[in-house]
Amino acid sequence: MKLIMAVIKPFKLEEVREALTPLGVEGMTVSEVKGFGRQKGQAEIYRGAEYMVNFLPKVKLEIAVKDDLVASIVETIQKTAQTGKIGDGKVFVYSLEQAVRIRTGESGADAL
Amino acid sequence: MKLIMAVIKPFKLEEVREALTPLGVEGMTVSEVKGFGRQKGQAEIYRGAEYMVNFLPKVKLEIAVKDDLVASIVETIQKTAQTGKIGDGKVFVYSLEQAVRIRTGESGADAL
Amino acid sequence: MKLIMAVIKPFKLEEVREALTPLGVEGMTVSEVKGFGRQKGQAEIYRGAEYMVNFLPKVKLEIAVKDDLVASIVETIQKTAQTGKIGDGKVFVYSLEQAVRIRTGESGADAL
Amino acid sequence: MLIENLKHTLSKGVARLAGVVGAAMLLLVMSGAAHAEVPGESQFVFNTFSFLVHGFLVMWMAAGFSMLEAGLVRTKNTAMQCLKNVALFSIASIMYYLIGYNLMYSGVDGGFMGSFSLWGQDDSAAAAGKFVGDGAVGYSAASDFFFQLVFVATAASIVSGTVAERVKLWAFLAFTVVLTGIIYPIQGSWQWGGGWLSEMGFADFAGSTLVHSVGGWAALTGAIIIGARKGKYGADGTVKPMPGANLPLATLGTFILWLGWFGFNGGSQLAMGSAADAIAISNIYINTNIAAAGGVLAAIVLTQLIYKKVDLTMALNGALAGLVSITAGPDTPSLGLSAIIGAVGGVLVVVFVPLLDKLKIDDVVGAIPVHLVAGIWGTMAVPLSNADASFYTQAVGVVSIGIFVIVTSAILWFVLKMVMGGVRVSPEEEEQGLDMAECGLEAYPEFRGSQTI
Amino acid sequence: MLIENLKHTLSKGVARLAGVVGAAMLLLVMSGAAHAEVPGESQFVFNTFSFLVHGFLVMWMAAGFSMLEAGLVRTKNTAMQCLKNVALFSIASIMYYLIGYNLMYSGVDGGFMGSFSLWGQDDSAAAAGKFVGDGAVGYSAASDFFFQLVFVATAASIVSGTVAERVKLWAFLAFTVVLTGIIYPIQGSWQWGGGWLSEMGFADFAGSTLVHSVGGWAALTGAIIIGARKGKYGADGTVKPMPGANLPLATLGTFILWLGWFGFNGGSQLAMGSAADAIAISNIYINTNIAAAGGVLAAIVLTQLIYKKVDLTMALNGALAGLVSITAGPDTPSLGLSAIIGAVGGVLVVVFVPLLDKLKIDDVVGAIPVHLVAGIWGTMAVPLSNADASFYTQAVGVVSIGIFVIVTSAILWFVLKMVMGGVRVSPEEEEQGLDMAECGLEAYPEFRGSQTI
Amino acid sequence: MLIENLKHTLSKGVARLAGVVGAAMLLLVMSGAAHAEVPGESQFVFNTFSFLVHGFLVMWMAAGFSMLEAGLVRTKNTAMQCLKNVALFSIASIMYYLIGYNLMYSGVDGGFMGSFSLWGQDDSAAAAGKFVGDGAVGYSAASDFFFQLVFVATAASIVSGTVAERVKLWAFLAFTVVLTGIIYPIQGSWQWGGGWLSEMGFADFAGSTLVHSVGGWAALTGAIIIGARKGKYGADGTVKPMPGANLPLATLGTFILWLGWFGFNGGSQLAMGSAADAIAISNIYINTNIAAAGGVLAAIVLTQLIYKKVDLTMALNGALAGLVSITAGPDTPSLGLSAIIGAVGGVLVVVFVPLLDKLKIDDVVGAIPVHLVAGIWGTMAVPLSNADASFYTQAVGVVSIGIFVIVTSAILWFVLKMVMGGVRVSPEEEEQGLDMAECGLEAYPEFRGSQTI
Ligand SMILES: Nc1ncnc2c1ncn2[C@@H]1O[C@H](COP(=O)(O)OP(=O)(O)O)[C@@H](O)[C@H]1O
Ligand SMILES: Nc1ncnc2c1ncn2[C@@H]1O[C@H](COP(=O)(O)OP(=O)(O)O)[C@@H](O)[C@H]1O
Ligand SMILES: Nc1ncnc2c1ncn2[C@@H]1O[C@H](COP(=O)(O)OP(=O)(O)O)[C@@H](O)[C@H]1O
Repeated sequence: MKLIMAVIKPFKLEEVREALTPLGVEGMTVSEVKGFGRQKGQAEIYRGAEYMVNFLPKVKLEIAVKDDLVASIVETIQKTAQTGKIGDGKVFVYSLEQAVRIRTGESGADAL
Repeated sequence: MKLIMAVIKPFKLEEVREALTPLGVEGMTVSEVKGFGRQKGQAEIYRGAEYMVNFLPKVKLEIAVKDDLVASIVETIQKTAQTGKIGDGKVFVYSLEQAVRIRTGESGADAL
Repeated sequence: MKLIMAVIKPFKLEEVREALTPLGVEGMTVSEVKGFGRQKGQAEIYRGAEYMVNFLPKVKLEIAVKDDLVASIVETIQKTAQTGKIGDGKVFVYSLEQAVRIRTGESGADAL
Repeated sequence: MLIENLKHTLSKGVARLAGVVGAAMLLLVMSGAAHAEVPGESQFVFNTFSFLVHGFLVMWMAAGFSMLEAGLVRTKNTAMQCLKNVALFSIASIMYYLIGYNLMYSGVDGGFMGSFSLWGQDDSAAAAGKFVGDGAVGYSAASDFFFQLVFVATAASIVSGTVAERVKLWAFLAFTVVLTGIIYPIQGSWQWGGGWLSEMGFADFAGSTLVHSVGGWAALTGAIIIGARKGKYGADGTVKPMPGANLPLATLGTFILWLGWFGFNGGSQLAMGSAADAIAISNIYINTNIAAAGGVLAAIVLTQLIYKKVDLTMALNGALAGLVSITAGPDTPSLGLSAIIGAVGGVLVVVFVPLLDKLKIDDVVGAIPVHLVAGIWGTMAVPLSNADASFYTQAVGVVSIGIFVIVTSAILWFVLKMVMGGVRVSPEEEEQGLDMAECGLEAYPEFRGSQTI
Repeated sequence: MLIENLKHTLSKGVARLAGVVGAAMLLLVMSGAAHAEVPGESQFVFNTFSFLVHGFLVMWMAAGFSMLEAGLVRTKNTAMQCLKNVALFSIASIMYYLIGYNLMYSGVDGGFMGSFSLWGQDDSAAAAGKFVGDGAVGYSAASDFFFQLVFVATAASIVSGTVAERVKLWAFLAFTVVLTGIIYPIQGSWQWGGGWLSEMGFADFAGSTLVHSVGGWAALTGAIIIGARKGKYGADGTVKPMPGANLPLATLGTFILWLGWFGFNGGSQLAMGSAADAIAISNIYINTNIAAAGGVLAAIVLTQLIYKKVDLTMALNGALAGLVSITAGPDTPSLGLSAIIGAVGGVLVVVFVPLLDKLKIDDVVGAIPVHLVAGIWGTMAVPLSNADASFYTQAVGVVSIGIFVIVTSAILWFVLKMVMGGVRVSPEEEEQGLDMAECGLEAYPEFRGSQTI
Repeated sequence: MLIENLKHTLSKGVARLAGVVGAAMLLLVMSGAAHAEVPGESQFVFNTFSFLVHGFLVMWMAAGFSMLEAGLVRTKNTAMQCLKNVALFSIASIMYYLIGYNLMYSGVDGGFMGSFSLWGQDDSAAAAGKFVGDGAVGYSAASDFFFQLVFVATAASIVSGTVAERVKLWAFLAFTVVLTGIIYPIQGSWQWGGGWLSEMGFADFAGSTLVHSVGGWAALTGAIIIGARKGKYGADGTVKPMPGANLPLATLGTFILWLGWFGFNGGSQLAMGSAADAIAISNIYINTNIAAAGGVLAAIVLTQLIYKKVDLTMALNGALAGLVSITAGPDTPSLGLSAIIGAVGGVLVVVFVPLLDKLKIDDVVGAIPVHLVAGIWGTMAVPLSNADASFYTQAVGVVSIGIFVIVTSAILWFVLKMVMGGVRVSPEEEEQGLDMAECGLEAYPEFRGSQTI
């Protein structure tokens, strides 16, 4: 099992989710994060002082999946979340040793 | 060392935390997330338009622990967070290569 | 590639970010979390009832980096985020199997 | 003319005898001079204008209660709390027209209630050129209706705060229908309608008992029958605080109520067409203001002493308790005494909020200490400055109205329980929050809040 | 004296004939009696005071619109919505002085507009000791100016809500300049300025048509020309709700508007110096109040029936629709009829909000159902209780003003499009939110909100 | 009668000479006609009613300051800011009764202060049938007390905004005790109490200097002595913005203040019992309104030009600066001049906010530019339209009051520092936020906010 963690632009969330469903992704966990990267933040003004907001709002997805799905999911996320503009985000993959479904106690790939 | 990441129902947080203390869990990091899974979101109405809120509020725990504690912790979380109703959440485990306590610079299992 | 995950005190964020830039860190993802550890929460009073707020606000950084940078980054975070007082936080490191830049589709170390 | 006007005021409301005494005494002093300079029609306009201006201030209190309560509940119940307050004001507006006003004021004659009939304006005396004095009313019928109407809504707002976060919307609205259409008007008729209590000499100038403790009793009964919020009290007696989600909103609500109270107490002079009335209203304003100030400072000092921190929510409740305390007699005390009366109200709040928690009576916004406890205190404090009021009669009023409201509202809650299959949402709905469960929307959909962290 | 006063009122505003009828009838009854007791200068003071008090209530509605709209937009556009409301009130204040007032009131004489000139106060009659009656004005010039001015801002606020979250700041402000300086005053002159509509016998006491539907037409035109928010309507006809970020704020805004409406309708009696006027204003207050109540309850019941949940935002819009509905004739109906008129307004809102979405007309805050639809309904409902109004004339007024406003504001939006290179922000700026894009700051910088989760 | 009334006004407040001039000139024109139609007792009622209505509007400004400041501080200090505002209003209410009023008004006689004594109402003239004219007061004593009292609180509110987010609660409250009980009343006696400044011919109709710049000087002194917030200014001169957490609340606060200002300036006419007074008040209303509008538009245009974005917080401060600017003389200028006076105020805000940051004077809400800078400007602008005011005398007033307030409040802060072991919370408490540190609760406990991201 792998955990795929993707950081994307917030307004792409719904689209990505819909694109993943046909691939067999049945669950994911989403959080609001702020990202810092090549894309620089925007200047804000507050009471006459300009300042940089370095961190931009992004959405982070965490999706636990069976190994064989990883490639297609990563590709789909990459394609769907892409706008071609800077700040589109990243996809990371790492290894999961265990997964348990709390409701049933099932574990391993069955828990996903 | 392992990192245990659990996604649970928000109102179970306090109970889970209390159940873990006797096992020797001395720290954890918690974040508010939204989950998408078998449990479907709820219909909301806004100004005459019904719509699905697909993502439900969940709480995510991240707990770094020594290898020997993993089994009991995962089990305790699974038991305590269980309501038996859909949407109870998941527990994931993955390997940690390093841990450092910022205050002291200690590293490895001592840092937890 | 490794993923460095650090939990630090919120007001240290800016300083840490600035300290990492010269090391070659070009991106990171930040989220607001609540931490529970040796540092105990504070008593609040509400309408005559005192109660403990067990979870304290922290900031979590996730930074994907090439292997050779890990040591210096972990050290820098540990040094910069340190106040010497309880609750300074932790740094964790784990292995990343893959990284993809959504905008370009580049993968591996190039994507970071 | 002035004397006639006063007579009229007296005849309309023997009920408010106590309140008029200050003006009456002033009048006696005045009566030697040739002062009757305000023409009758001008008096009529002044009196009417006073009802309208003070009435819109009281109407504004509906916003105050909404904001106070919306600020003191948790996010997940906030939209519901707003909805209840908008709805109850609307219900009161209609019920008081359909039943309430005449039940309270028409043909009470020393008895126990008025008549069941639609209200309709009767301005015939004015139309016949009789503006004040014998046979005249002294103000436009609708202005009086407006002023009385906005009082009714206040009582219902009080209940809404206490039983927040668990009562079913429609059960609460049904309760409001009866409270504003029947319960409030009947007990109101006893005093302001010229019923038996007013004949006994009970003194409640602007309604510490008739409005505030009525709301408070109904709230208390509701809190007991409906029960505490899930998780509020541990089996071991621990109290789990469920902090209000938006304290600036609660602060705003308090300021709105403070402002509205000038209308509540000032307008209850019921007239403004003479120098004596204008003087009386002015005194009422400053007494009302300083009582609120006394309540705030008492609450601040006391929470600092007890908890070593100052609890903003107690300071806000302290202001309101000060205001409720002075409401039974804002016309007779000196400024200094008013401040003390208000300060005692503030102390009562700081004492009674945790006390109710000990008794496991779950009052979300502190309405029982503020409106019931301080309302009783204020009523009993009237004889301190008003020689025409007696502790005995005050106690009779407090107790008889208390019993009446407890009994009728208990019956009502039980009937609603049976008819509606419970007056309380399911535990799951309570967990989820009433906003999602009953409104299907969220008050702050974009600000993620968790009730657990 | 009273008769002279009435005559004056009549001569100033044949325009408001309908509104005066109630008082006039009362007056006929009264005329036998020796009632003319309010001295002329007192009348002058009363009338002026009424304009000031009711005027500040209407001014307060600017805050109501701001809070309503700030609560119903998404976080990322909230600061902008506040800014637009503060700015438009300021623009209205200045434009009405520079052009508007005299274009609306000076020398209309049954025609289509007044004159282009700066307003300046003329209190010479009062200075000459003529307070009321022949040759007198009856109130201070500035108090009248103040009262009329605060009405103008209302119309502009309506537009701001509908086109929220996408219109460029400066395009909107430019639109406001012309709306408040020219469009509103010209059509206003037709009726309140004594122009052709008033000569036909059109009845619009406080402006269901002249203020609310004008704002509504301009909003509708704007919504169509500017287009819907990005992502609001799917290609397949789905409607994506974009819930308002702060419903307690929207509730507060509604209560503010409700309060302000007593000024809006009550002050439109234009006089308060006699018992007849005081009675009329009082009746207006209670009719206004119960219409709002009717609107709320209708919306609550209807959303419960249709959706099995009660939509707070609909209840709030229901209150406002009730208020708009009664505004054309708050003086003549009975309390019961007023409640019904308001309730119909509430029903219209519940029906028209989703209907507009079907038509892909994106009205962020529901201003079109509330101000336009209910405004038309209210205007057409006047003849139900006012014998001097006819359905035909009412329809003529509604249609002619509708056409005028649609045409002029459409032209204006198109001109602005050309001159300013579009009246709408770029899709990226819309995605990002107007607060960052045009204000460079955030309304709630510390509360992270995501529009997507 | 009218003349007597005016005489009275003059004798009570030679202090406000300038303000009366407009009315006086009007009066001269009027004096030929038989206009004295308002009976004395009616005048008394009108005057009293004006104090009450305008007084409650000013009282409402307390809510405005609370919301403005609660919106402009960061989340972690919001509950504290609410608490301070509720508490200071309460303290002012009590101190002004205990010491302030008589120190300001009783027996000043051209001197430097009144007497130390409790205030008590004296309505004996009215009781003896003397309502206006020789030997009469012209209004109820309590109504005047109420109106003066609500002014005091304003001055204290100003300070609270500037020193927010770092001053200790109890130090601030102790400061407020002395400010409202002693400092404000003493300087107030110089002018409104009929002291030396009023004898010189200083003109400050409603308090640009006496109220606003007094608050501003005290705030400036406090900001310097207490120092900037931790982290606000970098060693290298960089300014770290700490954005206000809730801008709709700040917008609401501004609208509340704008509304309240009609009471502030309008009520300062001190009478309403004649057509001349009614006219004067009306003119004051519209001048006040257009000055605010001018301030908003100037701030908007200027921030657009300078920053290419429009800063909402500057627009809000612009409104307030416009209002403060017109406060010294809202009675004499034309509408056009009033707009310009207000616009200059708006410009001053946009210039002075960053300037203060350059000087490392940390003014959290912009109170110093708004109340001090615009207050001085407004005072110096009086001679532009008021022939009885001279630049020299105006400057004497500004400077003498400035020095007095700076010296007394500096001493006071230093004494408090010694007595209380510092007037500032510890750096840890500041980091954590005053809500947790001193209130032990959070303003928005469910909305996680981080000050760092
Ligand atoms: N090394 C990294 N570790 C973790 N997150 C990163 C890293 N680099 C970028 N990110 C995340 O990806 C987002 C987009 O990255 P950015 O460099 O701005 O654009 P792009 O990926 O298009 O080059 C950032 O806002 C941040 O959230
Ligand atoms: N594959 C997954 N990857 C990451 N998180 C998941 C995954 N599946 C489920 N989750 C998380 O677990 C929560 C519960 O899952 P759900 O399928 O609704 O219920 P259950 O686990 O009871 O079958 C989801 O809301 C989501 O946060
Ligand atoms: N075992 C753990 N797993 C995950 N996060 C932890 C763990 N222990 C501590 N933390 C995080 O680190 C923060 C600081 O830890 P704490 O024990 O309070 O202080 P210190 O690290 O200085 O001893 C906690 O608030 C929590 O967010």
